Amino acid sequence: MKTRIRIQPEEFDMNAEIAALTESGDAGAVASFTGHVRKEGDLSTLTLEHYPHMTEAEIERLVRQAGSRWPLTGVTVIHRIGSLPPGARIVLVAVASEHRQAAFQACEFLMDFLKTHAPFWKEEDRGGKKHWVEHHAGDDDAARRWKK
Amino acid sequence: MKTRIRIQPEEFDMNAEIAALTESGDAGAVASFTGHVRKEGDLSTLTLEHYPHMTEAEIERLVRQAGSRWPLTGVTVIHRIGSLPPGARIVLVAVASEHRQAAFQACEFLMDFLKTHAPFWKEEDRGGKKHWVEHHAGDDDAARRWKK
Amino acid sequence: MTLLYFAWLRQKIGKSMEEITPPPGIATVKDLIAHLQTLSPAHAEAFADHSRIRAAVNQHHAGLDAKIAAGDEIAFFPPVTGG
Amino acid sequence: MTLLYFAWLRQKIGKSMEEITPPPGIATVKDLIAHLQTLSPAHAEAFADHSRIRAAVNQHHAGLDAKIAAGDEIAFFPPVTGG
Repeated sequence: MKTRIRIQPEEFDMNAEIAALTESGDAGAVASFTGHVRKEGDLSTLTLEHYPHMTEAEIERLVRQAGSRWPLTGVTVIHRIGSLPPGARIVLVAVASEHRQAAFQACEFLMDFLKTHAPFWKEEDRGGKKHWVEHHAGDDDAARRWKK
Repeated sequence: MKTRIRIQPEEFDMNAEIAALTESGDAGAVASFTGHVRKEGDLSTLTLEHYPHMTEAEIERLVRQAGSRWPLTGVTVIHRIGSLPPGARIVLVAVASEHRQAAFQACEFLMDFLKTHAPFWKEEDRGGKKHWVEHHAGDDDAARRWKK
Repeated sequence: MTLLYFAWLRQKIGKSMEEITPPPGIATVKDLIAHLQTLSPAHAEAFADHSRIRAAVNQHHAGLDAKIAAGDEIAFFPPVTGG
Repeated sequence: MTLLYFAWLRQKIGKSMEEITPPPGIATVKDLIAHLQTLSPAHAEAFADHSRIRAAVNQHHAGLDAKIAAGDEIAFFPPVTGG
């Protein structure tokens, strides 16, 4: 399984990322997820902080788990950090497999655990007032359903 | 719900398609699927034929069904036709929603029904010998699970 | 009535489209297939195995028992393989 | 022992990192939090509500009862909000 994990301030190129996952030709299916900064009233920027090294280590652990549950040929996770404007892309999780069900399930699994396990924190700036985004309890439920 | 359905020989630009789905700023989540021509031994090209007009009409019906089942903000379906080389992208289904579970489920639903309902046929050229790809019975089972 | 053929059905029959006026009593897709099998050896071969054929009436998927009428667009094709 | 703080914990405590040598008897994350609360009013406030704090020991998520030892890297942060 080809694994590519990057934490970066820069935008990413989906065409290039999907091409990298399929260039070997063994995957017929790629399921992807992108998370975006929503445009909301007075939201001017969303700033992402993370725990360097642990972030990469934790995502690697999650990707290994996904690879042991589903027959995957490649996984790419890119998470942006720093200040992002409304409309910006925050995260890409792309999963390649011979089978589309495996690709979809592994992609959703990775997103659910990224939301609950990867050490990132979002701070919103709304009209000059900053506050830390609260963890969403629904995300814990989403991650829990994979235990069964 | 913003709907965009295109049947075309040309390659598509995932960055542009995802940006079009999120430019309004109401979607925080986009689940996408791309299907690719696998590189297999002597496979030289895969040629896709379709039923003009019915293809678009059928995909529109499927997208409407998805929109009535999940709270979606936009759906883009692009399916290529004509002769494609190994490694080429065949199809893109991208679904935007405020909620990632809705986006994932609707994307998988659309792929399952595209595989069983959209009038496309694939012909493989293997070392000069052409043959029509057989419908995969597993795809019917995949579509059937959404009836419940 | 306009008939459309796709994929190997088109190849076996040797055309992608034909206009026909079926004889009286042809009320369903199944009746139409039985009639088409009498048109030529190529039609007979193409429609030999019903289980390998799917139909659409006016661009909607239709079963063998679907009703058909003059002016309809009827398409025949193998099970789909897109995506 | 290296301590790391993230998000509002970092802001409340006023630093992202500190090196400490805890007194004897500090065996778990929970013990460490109790000790940290005695270091300054800022620490006391930051660690006031245990339910809002998560920890990692050597870059693995850890519960309050997780064992800790000299030389460990212990991080404290709010529940994560990435993705």
